[in-house]
Amino acid sequence: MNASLMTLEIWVIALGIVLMLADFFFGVTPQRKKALAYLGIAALAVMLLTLLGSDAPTGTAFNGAFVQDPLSIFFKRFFLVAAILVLFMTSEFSEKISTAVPEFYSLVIFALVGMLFAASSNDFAMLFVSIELITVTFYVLVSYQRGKLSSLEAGVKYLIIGALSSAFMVFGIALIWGTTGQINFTELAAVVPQFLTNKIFLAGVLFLLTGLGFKIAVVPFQIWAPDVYQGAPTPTTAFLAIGSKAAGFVLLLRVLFTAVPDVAHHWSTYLIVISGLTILYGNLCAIPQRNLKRLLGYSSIAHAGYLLLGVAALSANGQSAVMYYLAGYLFTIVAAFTVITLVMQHLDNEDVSALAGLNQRSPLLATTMTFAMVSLAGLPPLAGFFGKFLLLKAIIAEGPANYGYYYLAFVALAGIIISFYYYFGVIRAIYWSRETPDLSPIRLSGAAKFSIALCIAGMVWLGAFPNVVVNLADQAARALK
Amino acid sequence: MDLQNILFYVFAALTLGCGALVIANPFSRNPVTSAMFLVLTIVSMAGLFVLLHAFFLAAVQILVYAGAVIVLFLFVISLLDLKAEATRRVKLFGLLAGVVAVGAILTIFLKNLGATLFSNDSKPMVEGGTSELGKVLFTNYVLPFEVVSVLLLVAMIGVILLSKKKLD
Amino acid sequence: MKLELLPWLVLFMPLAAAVFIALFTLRLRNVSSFISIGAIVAGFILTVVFINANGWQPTPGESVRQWLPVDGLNVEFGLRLDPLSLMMMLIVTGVGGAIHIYSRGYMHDDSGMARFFAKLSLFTFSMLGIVLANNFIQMFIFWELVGVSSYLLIGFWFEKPSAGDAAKKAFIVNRLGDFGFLLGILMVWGLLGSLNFSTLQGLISQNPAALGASATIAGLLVFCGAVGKSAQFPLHVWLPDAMEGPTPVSALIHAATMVAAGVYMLCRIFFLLNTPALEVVAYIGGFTALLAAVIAVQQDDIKRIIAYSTLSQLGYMVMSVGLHGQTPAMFHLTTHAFFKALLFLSAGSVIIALHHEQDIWKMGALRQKMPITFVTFLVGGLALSGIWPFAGFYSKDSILAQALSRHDFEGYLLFAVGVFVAGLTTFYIFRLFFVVFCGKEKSDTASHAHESPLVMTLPLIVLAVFSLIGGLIGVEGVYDRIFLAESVHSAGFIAALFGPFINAPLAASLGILAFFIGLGGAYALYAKADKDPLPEMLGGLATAMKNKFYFDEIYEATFVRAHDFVAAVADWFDRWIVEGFCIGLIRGGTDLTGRGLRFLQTGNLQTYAFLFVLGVAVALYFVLR
Amino acid sequence: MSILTHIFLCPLIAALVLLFVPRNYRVIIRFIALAGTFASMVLAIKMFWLFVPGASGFQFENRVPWVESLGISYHVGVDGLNVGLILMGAVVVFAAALCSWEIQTREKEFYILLLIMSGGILGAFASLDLFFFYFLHELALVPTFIMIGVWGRGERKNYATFQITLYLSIGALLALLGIIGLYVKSGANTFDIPQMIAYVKTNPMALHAQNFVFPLLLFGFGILVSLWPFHSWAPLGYGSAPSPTAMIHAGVLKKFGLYGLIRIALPLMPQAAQSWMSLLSWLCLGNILYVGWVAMRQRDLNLLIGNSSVAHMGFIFLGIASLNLIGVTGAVFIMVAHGFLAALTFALSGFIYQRTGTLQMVELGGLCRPLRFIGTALVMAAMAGCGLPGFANFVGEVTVFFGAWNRFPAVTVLAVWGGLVIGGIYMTRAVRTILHGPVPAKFAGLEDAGLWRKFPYALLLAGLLVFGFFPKLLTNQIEPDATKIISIYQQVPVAAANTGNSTLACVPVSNFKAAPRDFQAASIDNRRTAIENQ
Amino acid sequence: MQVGLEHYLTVSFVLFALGLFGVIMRRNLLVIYMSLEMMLNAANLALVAFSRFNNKLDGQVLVFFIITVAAAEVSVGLALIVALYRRRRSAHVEDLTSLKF
Repeated sequence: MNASLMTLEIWVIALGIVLMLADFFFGVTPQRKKALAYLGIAALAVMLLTLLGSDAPTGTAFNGAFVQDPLSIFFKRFFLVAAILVLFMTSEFSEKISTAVPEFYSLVIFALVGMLFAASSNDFAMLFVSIELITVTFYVLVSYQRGKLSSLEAGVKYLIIGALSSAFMVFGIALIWGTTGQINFTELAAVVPQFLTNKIFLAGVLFLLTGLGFKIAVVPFQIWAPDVYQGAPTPTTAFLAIGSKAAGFVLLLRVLFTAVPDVAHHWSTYLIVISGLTILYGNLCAIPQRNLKRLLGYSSIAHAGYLLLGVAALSANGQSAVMYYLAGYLFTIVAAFTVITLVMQHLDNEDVSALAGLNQRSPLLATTMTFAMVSLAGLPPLAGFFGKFLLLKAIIAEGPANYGYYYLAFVALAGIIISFYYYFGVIRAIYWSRETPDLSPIRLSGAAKFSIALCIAGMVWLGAFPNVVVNLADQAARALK
Repeated sequence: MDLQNILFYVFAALTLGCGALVIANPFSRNPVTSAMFLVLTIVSMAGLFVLLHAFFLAAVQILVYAGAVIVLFLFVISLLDLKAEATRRVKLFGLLAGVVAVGAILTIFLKNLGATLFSNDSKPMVEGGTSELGKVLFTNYVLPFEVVSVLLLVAMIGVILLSKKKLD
Repeated sequence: MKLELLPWLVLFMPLAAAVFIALFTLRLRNVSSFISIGAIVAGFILTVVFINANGWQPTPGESVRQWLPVDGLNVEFGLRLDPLSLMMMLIVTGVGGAIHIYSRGYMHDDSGMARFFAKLSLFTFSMLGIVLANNFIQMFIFWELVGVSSYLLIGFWFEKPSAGDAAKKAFIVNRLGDFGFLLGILMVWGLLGSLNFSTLQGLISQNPAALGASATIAGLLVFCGAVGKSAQFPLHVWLPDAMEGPTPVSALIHAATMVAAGVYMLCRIFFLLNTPALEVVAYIGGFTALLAAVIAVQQDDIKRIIAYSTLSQLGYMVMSVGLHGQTPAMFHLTTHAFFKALLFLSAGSVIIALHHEQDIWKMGALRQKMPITFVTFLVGGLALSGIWPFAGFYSKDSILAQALSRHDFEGYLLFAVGVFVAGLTTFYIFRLFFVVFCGKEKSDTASHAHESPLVMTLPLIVLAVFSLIGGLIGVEGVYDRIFLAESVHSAGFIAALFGPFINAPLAASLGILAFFIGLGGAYALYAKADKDPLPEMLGGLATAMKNKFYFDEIYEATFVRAHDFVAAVADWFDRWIVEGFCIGLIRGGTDLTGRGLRFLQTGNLQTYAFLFVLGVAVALYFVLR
Repeated sequence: MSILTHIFLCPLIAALVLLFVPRNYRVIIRFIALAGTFASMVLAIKMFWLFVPGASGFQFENRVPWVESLGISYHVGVDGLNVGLILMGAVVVFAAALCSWEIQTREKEFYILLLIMSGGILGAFASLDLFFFYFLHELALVPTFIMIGVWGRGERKNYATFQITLYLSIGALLALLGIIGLYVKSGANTFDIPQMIAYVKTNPMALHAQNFVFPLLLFGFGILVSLWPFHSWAPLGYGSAPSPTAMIHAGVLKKFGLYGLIRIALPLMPQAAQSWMSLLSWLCLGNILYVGWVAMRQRDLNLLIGNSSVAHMGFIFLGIASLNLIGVTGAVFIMVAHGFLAALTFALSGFIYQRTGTLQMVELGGLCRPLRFIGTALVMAAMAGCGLPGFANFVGEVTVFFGAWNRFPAVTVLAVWGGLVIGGIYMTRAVRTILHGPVPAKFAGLEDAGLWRKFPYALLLAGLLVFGFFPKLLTNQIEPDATKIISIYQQVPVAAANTGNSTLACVPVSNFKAAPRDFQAASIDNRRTAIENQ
Repeated sequence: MQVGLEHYLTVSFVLFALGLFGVIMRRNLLVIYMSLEMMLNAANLALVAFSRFNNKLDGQVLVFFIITVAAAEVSVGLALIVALYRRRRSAHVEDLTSLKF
């Protein structure tokens, strides 16, 4: 047993507890609460640099239940960066929560713990508990603004649909384990070929994927996403859109390609169809959307669809594309939500029109939002472009095996084009909307500027010099085999 | 037919019957009734657990579910005073759609269950006693166990935060 | 200086002048005019020097630069120097020079004189380019350039809507001809793989069937270019309208040079035309001659009458080419350049004197007031009518003789047409003459007219002299050198003077007879007339003639209307089907789908759960099927 | 770093500098933008000057690996195909920067976008790596949309923005699919174009792969170039765009698709190209004839110019479709020529709009009188537009006609009709209504362009005239490299392309459609020399 | 007839379906939540049955986790419902439709 592989997780749990307890000793002034967030950020940054440096150890622990390989390291770095950025956002958002801010920080950290374990989990028990840790934390995070009905409503919706999917997932795990008798992914893979005709086993896999599909919001399990994105506090939405989704993806990758690779190949057509439907649904529904967060909710469905392209490709290239895309998506979506947080600090609705005149109120925010939208739309030179490029490449490479991939590529294309419409709508609202109700300049704290700069840098760096991340993702994808 | 089999059918019937009454009680739509039938369901399921030699889990089932979870439910029900809302009509279309969807899943599943052969050659040996379970739990499953502890912590924080009466 | 450079210099000096004026001296009227005149006069002198040094070498000398070499398409920029082109150069620079000088007087009061001379020089350059071209593409290039410079010159007074319209019309109609021309060129190139005239000629003479079955089509397509540029039926409609330009332009372009380019081109590429094609050419020429002459009889605008006469004379030339008579055609082209320029310039002198009055029925009795113009016009008229011993007589006679010499139906028919048109020509030109110069003043402006200045009359006199002797100075011989390599007769002056009567007595005598009939008719009807007596005599026919047989209207109703109609359909299709329907449908469909799909998101948890379960059910169905 | 890198980095660096200039320093902003574009123009001219026609391989090459695992590298270089395009692009870009004086609002943003657009497209033309090729084009494309949306004019501005965005995005994405398909299917495992071509020479792409990728590229690029029937964005977009944007887009950016077809599609997928070209030849008639007719109906000058620019694309497509050296050379030639021309016309219409406030042709008239220089320039532009000799367009069009004649005679006939007659009609009509006729009283006092303002027009005209008078300057550079591309078609197995069966048997040259002509030409050459010897 | 795995699984799945039906049909959040608990229990039953017939204890351990997690989830969920009720005075799904479309 090699428990030292878990150093990071232990430190993060400790950090969560410290943040929670710090409330008692730190006092309650808003500045101090912010300072707490910065403490957490600093701690996470230190962990990111020391524990997940280039020579992070790999191996397995707990009878193979916990695995530390390039894939999990990639995702752990990813989650840490996401948590850092979300904490920045949270610290800006804290005025809107007004109560129990340190607990919010610590809940973010605990959700991060769940994600870190998810990245490393290699059996169904770990999968279940880590996913539940994430989900339960998010129940609380989503309904955190108790004063707002929408936050509570979103919480309840997330709760019920989440529990429903958990039930399916649990049942699925039961069926898989019951038919095969294997609980460890690696061991399961060895016996899967015998069970390819076992309908009960297949139903189990399907139910399991249902649970994961809920996390990453793919059709037909996408329905909660817009409501919850809209109602939840903005930092939660961001974390949901990036962290929770990524956790879903890392587990999906593990399950599909480590645990049941044969089933995955068996089901390539279904994956194709689902991916296509998700892309279309997200993009089509977003067209008439005026609420910014809801819009991003729909767009996150669409992006889940794009990401599924890489999964559906069933190739190492596709998996690495998924990871690269997620990395780009991280900076992009966090940038967008950070802007929303900052702009809508004193507004109750999140209508697109609230962005009117943003370029005069704060050129930096306007630029950031533009960058985010351009990157989401997948235009050069930002991260989104190269990500989509890689995904499409992965898809087309598989074309000869299954012509469905070609159709899927066209569907993805249609989706991308539709998405231009609403992303440009946002840009248009910023730069040339008719009504400019409020032109007061927006003041940005240094931390906000820093996090925005980080996001922009991330987008540009990934877009202009994708080499590093692509190599890491390739390495990670190889670990799946 | 031996006693075990008879008991299985009894418990199964009880489980399912009470389960059905939880969700669709023709006489009462009161959540309290549902909760009470849920207790019955869970208790009769504990009976099934015993038939499967999962003694510890049967106990846990009754303790945790009937003893804690359902009590929590009842507590909340009485806290919320939900009587007034208990009698809303079900829309026919909704009913139909629900029946179709669930029925479809059920049929497909049962059909395939019937078609699947489980190899039953080895005699069931496993005994779900406390010590056996504990051994496995604290050797192979210590990590999820620890993670669950974090989860419980989170749940605790969450409950406190959500149910605090004042938004300070 | 190397002799070879001289023609290049002649060619490019006008271009240089045009560019220089456009860039630097647009505000300096006199300087500009001197530059332009200097360029063309120098060109004339250099041409003469070159001919003196080089002689009339019948073998074509070429001076070639590579211009556009791509694979099998090797376009050269070369000068072909044979008697044909050298003679044309003399005409262009000589007659053109006279007209340039005349323009200084004519345009004296116009504010755009510098601009005018720039355009004139550009035109000269283009025309020389056609003349000197040694290959099809080069000729086509200058062909187009001539078209555009004519466009610019016709539209010189662009603020007059009619001028703008006329320019546009000329350009488009010319383009129609060019369309055929270019296709012809493509076809010839496609079949023979070369564009160079000498190479092509060599190929064809080596193997007359080289063009194969498409020989006739190719020839006729190339002929289309001539139809456009030389304003042959059915593309003749632009020329009368082109009289909207200043009179020197009419003289230079629409009498002496540009319109002659078609004929020149036909002679240049004569080897491409096979018998069926030539037949068509001949008939078109004959018909144009007839049609234009008939129309000219009922025109009232002094310049339009002369324009129609130009058409008619061009018809003669084309007909002559069609009858295998390149020498007569070129001969007539040469003399025509003299007397038609003379006629136009004299008319211009009249117009200037009457302050831009062009209606002949508002003139009259100008004989006393403008004696020089009177004389020169008379000379021009006589030359046009083709009375011995004026230049026109010799050239026209040689055409008629050519027709007769064919001894077939075609020849006789066209001969008859020629003689009849000769009579008509005399009739309408003397109708004009009598109405304008004789009789009594028919308006106030006419009574206050006075003679033009020397700068205008001097060119008139020079041209008049040439109109008189043009038939006798051996022009024909020069042309014969290239067209009939073997017999180069150098007859004496007297022999030349009476040559036609000896060589083709029938043609000469019938021609003279036609002249007198025409003259008599004109005198009887118009010598004292105040208004036109013909409409009463001819009725509807006169109206039709006056309205140019409704060609403009027909074109309006067919070509223009058809194009506009197709354009309207295309536009409609573009607006409603491509843009409206297809795009609208896709866009609207997407939008509607989006809006519709959104309603799945009812906000009701129950619906959500149901959809979730439904999704599982469907997935389960497919997976476990 | 090669001079090419400098050429396209100059504007981008200027854009970066502009980011940090306060927005009210208008003069400085303009100056920086002009300096950036001017520098790149000077460098481009220098490059054109130093370029050695027919040298083997690429010149001014520079290669830096970027993403090794995918075989993407930053690779720039020029050969005869793009050297003229880069020169033209740099000149047009500078002219557009000069013409940007008409922009009065949010100048800083405008210049930044303009510079990004400029740098992007110049870089795209210089790129020899498929990825960068596409990437830089997209980089240039996006600002177009924003510029039309923000600084556009007319009441249909929003619709135009919408349409142009969607169309061009669709086109670009289809092309992207094609490019990815190319990478994946060629098996060369590199995005490097020369390497791909070399690889494909020995390992031709499978036929089904070609037939999947080629139409993607054809229609993807086709949409970018407004191939009929995907053209309706162009007139509308240009009609609404601010003139510098229209100049760069119509002049330079639009050539990308055509360049892509020649650079990528033709050499890599010869069989598919063979089978798709006859369709293309008919589609290009849609551009030449149909759009020409549409142009005849336009009442708005910009729409007319836009439509005519679409119509001109047809000639280029025809040249490409003819798949022989003459046609392709002509196509490249028109690409350069049309760049100058489109930029010139849009600049002029922008000037007229600026001065008169309208582009409705009925409201204008007689402008040659008050606007002498502009009027003259517009007449020249119109003449160049209807293919008049002396301007570069003529050379290109005639070359294309010659190239296409043997392969598609019927199409060529109609194309000549479209070029000579229909083009002539709408161009002279426009000149007649706008420049000729009496001057409306309100326009009598308009002020002509001053010396400085004249400069961009003169520059563009000079471009047109220089290449119109001395086409050899360009054809000598194009031809050797076009030969390299076309040479594949001399020995290409036609089999499946025509007959539909997938045997890749090598059919002898004589079966190739264009071959009889070449054969004939050769024999004619022999005869010609025989004659000359006599 | 010997009661085998199939029987248990059938019971388990019918129970699961019942829970599912409850989630879809019932409007009261609490009852929906109870139905969800029933579904989890169905999974538990399946696991225990498999555990018995597979001769492995892992299934039972999983059940243990599931029960724990379910308890935690229930507590959070009920707290959430209570908080909602305090704001909205309702625990019915029809009243939770402010976020839609």
